[in-house]
Amino acid sequence: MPIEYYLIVAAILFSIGVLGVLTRRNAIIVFLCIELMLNAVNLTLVAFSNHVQNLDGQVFVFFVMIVAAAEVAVGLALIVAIFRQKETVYVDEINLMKW
Amino acid sequence: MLETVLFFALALLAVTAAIGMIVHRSPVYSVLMLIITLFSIAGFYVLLNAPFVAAVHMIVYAGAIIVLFLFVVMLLDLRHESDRFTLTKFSRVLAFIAFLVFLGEAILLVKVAFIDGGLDIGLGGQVSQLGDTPSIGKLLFTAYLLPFEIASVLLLVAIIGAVILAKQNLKPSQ
Amino acid sequence: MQDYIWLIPFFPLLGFLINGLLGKYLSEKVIGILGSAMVFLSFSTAVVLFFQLTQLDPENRLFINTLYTWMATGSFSADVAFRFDALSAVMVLVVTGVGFLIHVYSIGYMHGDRGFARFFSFLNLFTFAMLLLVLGNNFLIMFLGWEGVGLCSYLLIGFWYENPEYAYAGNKAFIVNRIGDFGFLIGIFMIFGYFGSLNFDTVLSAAGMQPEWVITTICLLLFVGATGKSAQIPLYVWLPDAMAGPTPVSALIHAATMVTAGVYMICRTSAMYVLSEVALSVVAIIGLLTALMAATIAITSKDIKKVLAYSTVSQLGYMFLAAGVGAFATAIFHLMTHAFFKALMFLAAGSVMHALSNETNIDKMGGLKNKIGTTYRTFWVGGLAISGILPFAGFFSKDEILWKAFSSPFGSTVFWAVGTLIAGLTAFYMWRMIYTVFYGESRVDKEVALHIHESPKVMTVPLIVLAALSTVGGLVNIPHYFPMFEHFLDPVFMKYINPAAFEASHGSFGLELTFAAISLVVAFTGIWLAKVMYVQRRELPDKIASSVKGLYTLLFNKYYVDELYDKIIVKPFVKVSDAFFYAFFDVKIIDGIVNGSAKIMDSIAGVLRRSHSGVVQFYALSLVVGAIALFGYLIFG
Amino acid sequence: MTDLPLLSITIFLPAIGALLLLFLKDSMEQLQKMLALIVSALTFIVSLPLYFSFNSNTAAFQFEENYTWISAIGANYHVGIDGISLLMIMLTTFLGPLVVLSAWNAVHKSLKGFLISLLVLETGMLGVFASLDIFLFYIFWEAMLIPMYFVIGIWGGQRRVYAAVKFFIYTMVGSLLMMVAILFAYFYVGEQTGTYSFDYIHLRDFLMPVEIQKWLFLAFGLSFAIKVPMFPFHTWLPDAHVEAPTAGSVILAGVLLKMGTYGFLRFCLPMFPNATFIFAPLISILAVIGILYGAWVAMVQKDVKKLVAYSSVSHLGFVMLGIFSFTHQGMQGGLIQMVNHGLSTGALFLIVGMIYERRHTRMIEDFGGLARQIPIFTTFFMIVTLSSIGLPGLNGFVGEFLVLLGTFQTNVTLAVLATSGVIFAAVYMLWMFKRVMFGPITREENKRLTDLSKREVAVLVPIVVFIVWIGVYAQPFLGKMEKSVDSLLAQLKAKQTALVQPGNEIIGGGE
Repeated sequence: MPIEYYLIVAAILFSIGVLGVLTRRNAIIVFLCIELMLNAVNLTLVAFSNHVQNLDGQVFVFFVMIVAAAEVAVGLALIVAIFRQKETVYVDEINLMKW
Repeated sequence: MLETVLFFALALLAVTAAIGMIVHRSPVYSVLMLIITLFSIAGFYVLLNAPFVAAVHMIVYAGAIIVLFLFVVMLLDLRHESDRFTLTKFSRVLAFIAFLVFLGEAILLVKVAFIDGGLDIGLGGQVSQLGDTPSIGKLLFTAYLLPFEIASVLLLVAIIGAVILAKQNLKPSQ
Repeated sequence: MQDYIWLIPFFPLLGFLINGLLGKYLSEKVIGILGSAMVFLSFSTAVVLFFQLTQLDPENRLFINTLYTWMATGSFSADVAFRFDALSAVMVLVVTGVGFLIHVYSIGYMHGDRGFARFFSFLNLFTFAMLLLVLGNNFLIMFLGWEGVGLCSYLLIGFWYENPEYAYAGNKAFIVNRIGDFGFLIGIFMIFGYFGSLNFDTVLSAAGMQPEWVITTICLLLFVGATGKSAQIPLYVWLPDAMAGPTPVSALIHAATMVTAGVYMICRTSAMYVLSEVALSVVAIIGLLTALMAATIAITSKDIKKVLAYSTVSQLGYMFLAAGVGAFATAIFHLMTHAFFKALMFLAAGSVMHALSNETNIDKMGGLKNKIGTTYRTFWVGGLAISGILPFAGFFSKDEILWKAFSSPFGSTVFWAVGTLIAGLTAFYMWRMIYTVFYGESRVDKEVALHIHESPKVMTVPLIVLAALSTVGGLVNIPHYFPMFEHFLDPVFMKYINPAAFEASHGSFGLELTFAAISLVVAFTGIWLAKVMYVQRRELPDKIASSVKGLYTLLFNKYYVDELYDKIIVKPFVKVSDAFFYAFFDVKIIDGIVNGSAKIMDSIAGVLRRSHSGVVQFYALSLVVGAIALFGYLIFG
Repeated sequence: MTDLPLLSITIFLPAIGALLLLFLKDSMEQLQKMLALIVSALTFIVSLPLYFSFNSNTAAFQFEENYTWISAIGANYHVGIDGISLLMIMLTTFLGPLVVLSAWNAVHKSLKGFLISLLVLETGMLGVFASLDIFLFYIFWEAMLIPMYFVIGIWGGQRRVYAAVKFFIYTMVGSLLMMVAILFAYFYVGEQTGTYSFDYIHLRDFLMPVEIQKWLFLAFGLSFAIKVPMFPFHTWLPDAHVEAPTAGSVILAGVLLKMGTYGFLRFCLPMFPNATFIFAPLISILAVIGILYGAWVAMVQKDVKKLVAYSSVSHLGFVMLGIFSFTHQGMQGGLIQMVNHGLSTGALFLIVGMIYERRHTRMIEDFGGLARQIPIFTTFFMIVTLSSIGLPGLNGFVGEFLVLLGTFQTNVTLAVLATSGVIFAAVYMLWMFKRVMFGPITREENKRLTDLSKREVAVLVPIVVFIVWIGVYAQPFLGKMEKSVDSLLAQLKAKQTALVQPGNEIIGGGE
């Protein structure tokens, strides 16, 4: 299968992820979309690794996963902490940083 | 031939699941949709001769991260969200435009693939180098040893961070 | 004895420093004696030098004494140097002689005044500055003295500074003088520009080589300075207001010495003036006009000192007329005689005011003839002298001017005719004042009349001496028989002028006698008219005044000149610079730009600040937009 | 005696003094004041041999010290003085102790900071006048800004922050332009001659083509014009002066304003001679406008300090006119006028400061009839006013006379207009003097005014001595600068003809 198809699918998934991040109010859903975007990137990595016949791409996917895992851990902890204090998870109500 | 059929099926599945995830009203269903997408991506990995990555992917993502999400969703028992999209109409329109632009790029890639005869950046080496476990393992512990160690430190930090955040006894501010 | 000239100005300077610094600790007597002694010392040095000067033969009667270089840059160098020749000898003797008498007089007049020490130190400073002016060997030292006397007149006019009008008068004097000095300064620059040096000998000897227009402009510029200092049209407005100062000041500065500085300057640079017809005629005409105008105003003036002030302006006009027709020696002669009798009359007026506890309005005086006898008699002598009655000084000097105005090549019959008319007017307004003050019934109000007393000895003695000088002064220069004064002065003037310029003076000796007779007759008619109007038939002046109502009010308000200047120059100037320059230009335009740019910066920042709305999506969106832009550039760039 | 690095000691002694001040506790105010006074007096004493053993018949730089500093870019610590900068340095060290003395009990808020700023300011100023390396010059030029900003900003009047910021930005904009010009010159000359160095003589002797000279002249000129201040760039001066404390105003008027004119003399004229001749008419016209405009606006001021500030604009207009007349008399007149202005306006600010300390107001109508109340004060005020009017016999006249004499030879109309400035000077100063000193006492507070204390008299007497000395015997000062001005003029003439030769190729290394 020519690599472009994989890239197209990855691009579509990525766009959907972006759309989700920009429109959804619930922080968790935003988090999910970010995960989706990360996976789309992983897909392109592996696609290229296969196309170029070099394993580095796949190794890199590992590291992306590690980072994703760390990010989810801390992110969700944050969301929980915010929820415990402000009773809400909706992103546009958490705007303490307004000028 | 089987491979292309399988590819299109997985592709279709992944995209619909992704759309379902961002559209669905209840967060639990969104998480489930995401799991389906992850399955399809794992499928792609296998198609791309990367069985080890597919395996690790399923374990780490589907197994750990999504479970964590489910756990948090259950913990905060978020029910139906009334208005799931952001308030300002203005940002929704902008978001949609952003989506279209990204699609534009995808289409562009299609143009490159079909009309200009594909990306010829790669060196068409032999297929033998399969993404099997020993070759990736060897690579991990030789060329990428340093990043590997740093990754472990990163995970440790993340764990500590999460613990501290959770421990704060924050009183709800009225 | 040549290098002791610097002693003459040094003594008054010493007097100024001692009285100025230690004045508080000295008693009035000591201050008075010290001040007068200093002037007397410089007078005696001047006399000694004068006699040594006369030993030399007329051609090279000149002492020069250079102290040090004041400043030297490139080709320009000016050093502090004094020059003692016939002209400056006469001036120094007049300044120190009359000055000494006035110093003695002021001991009595200023008795009991809080600023006694300050008054005497300023008087000495004035004498020092005047001597510098007169003794200077280059234009710069003369200018130094020139502004120095301007400063002292400012200090002394505004001496009683508690009264705002007096302080205003002081300011007015200094600023009007400064306008005159502006012209003088530009003249000095031109002189240096074209002659390369400022000292008199080099400049005056090289005067012939310069083109006509250069000489004329320089002379006119210097004349602007002279009008400022010697109160001629258009810059005479400050002199009448200068009467705000104490009377000895008016006597010394505004009658005898400072105001004559202009005449001295023109005589000193006579070599240049003779070369330019235009300049001489301008000097003569302005002198004549000023004399006429001042005489007319003096007729209607009610204040005793103002009358004398306008009379001074008028007499100065005479001197400028004399200089304008090339009779420089006669101008100086009149200057000397005028110093005598005008100082006498001011001091006499001072003792009248002293007697009437400072009353200056002549309508509130009268019948003082026998109450203050000596003052009356000396005033009487002064009146005769100024009207030009035979034996007295005024006759010889004024008559000589009228004769020269007619006979000199630069003069004309018109000058003579108008001059004689003015002589008549002078006699009339002077005797009008004498009769109103000393004759008729006393209009002095009651409590003032109680303690009318004759002034103390220390005031009357100078009056008597001056009266003597006014009578004897004229004999120094009787035309044809004993013109000793002119012979003494002529070498100074003839040194650089070729005598050819003066052959054309016409007119026989007989004509001269007839003119003298005519001027005598005119003077007597003036006195007789005054006697008729102000002694016998008192109602006449009011009747005449009412008949020529318009003219009278015009004269009474001094041709509205002061108000005119104020409205045309001063008021609009202040308003323009306040409204336009400061409020509008400086604050609005320049500050506007500066503050404006600050405001723009502030408003731009305001807009940007709103972008931090705190909504996470917005940040994400800007992130995405950035990414898209980057891709767009990469793909299409 | 010359082995001792005299010049560097004079420059850095105040800075060392500032350092010592740091060790004193805030409570020991008396000790701090004494130390500051001793240090500034010492600087003056150390600078005296600079004046007396200055050999005035050579135009070369004397007391030169040249150590490599940053060899990489060719910037070295190169200081030296000649006729032009000598008087400026003496003026700075002379005013130093007087300023400290004048702020004796005027400043109570963190006195130590104030004294340190004054001393650092003095070092900055001395550095600017003595440095012969443009990089070093620029550093001192900027270093001088900061303490002045603090002096106005912290110890000033009500609107001090606005004034301080305005002062800082005005000067900063100028000096940034100058920075660009310095760098451009550095690289251009370096590239042409091969040696990259900031040394003043190296840059000065290289003759740039007229086009480049024009731009560099404008850049340097703008920065100096703001400092002078020339006509359109002067609005910072009244605010800075009104809001600055007395000591600040004295230093600002006394020395800081001379930085601009000194800059023109040291950098603009010798380095860009052809551009100077091209821009001279424009600058002379601006100078004359400055003279007349400054005088007219001063006439209508309600606040004494603002009046004196605008009079400074007028006086420095004379200096600029003199410098750009390119005649011996004009230039030397300009230089002497710089010193005179420092003395007379410095003294004026001291005097205004003294009545401000007693009455805490600067408005003219709050005064009136003070002459009877405080006679000693009146005599000092009278002498200084007359000196600033330019009365012959006092220092103002010598400067103004020479400037006008020089300008008359090059441009008659401008000289005549400038001479009329002499009248306006008399008008606004005497009018102010009358309203403040003469007339009856209108206000109650004026009745209880105390006359000058011993300290205040001690501050004013030395200035008055110099005012009279320069007025009566100006030759020693003129003699000191004679040779340097001659050589500057000769250079200007030589370079102008050098470049105008046909072919207009760049003739490197003029005389």
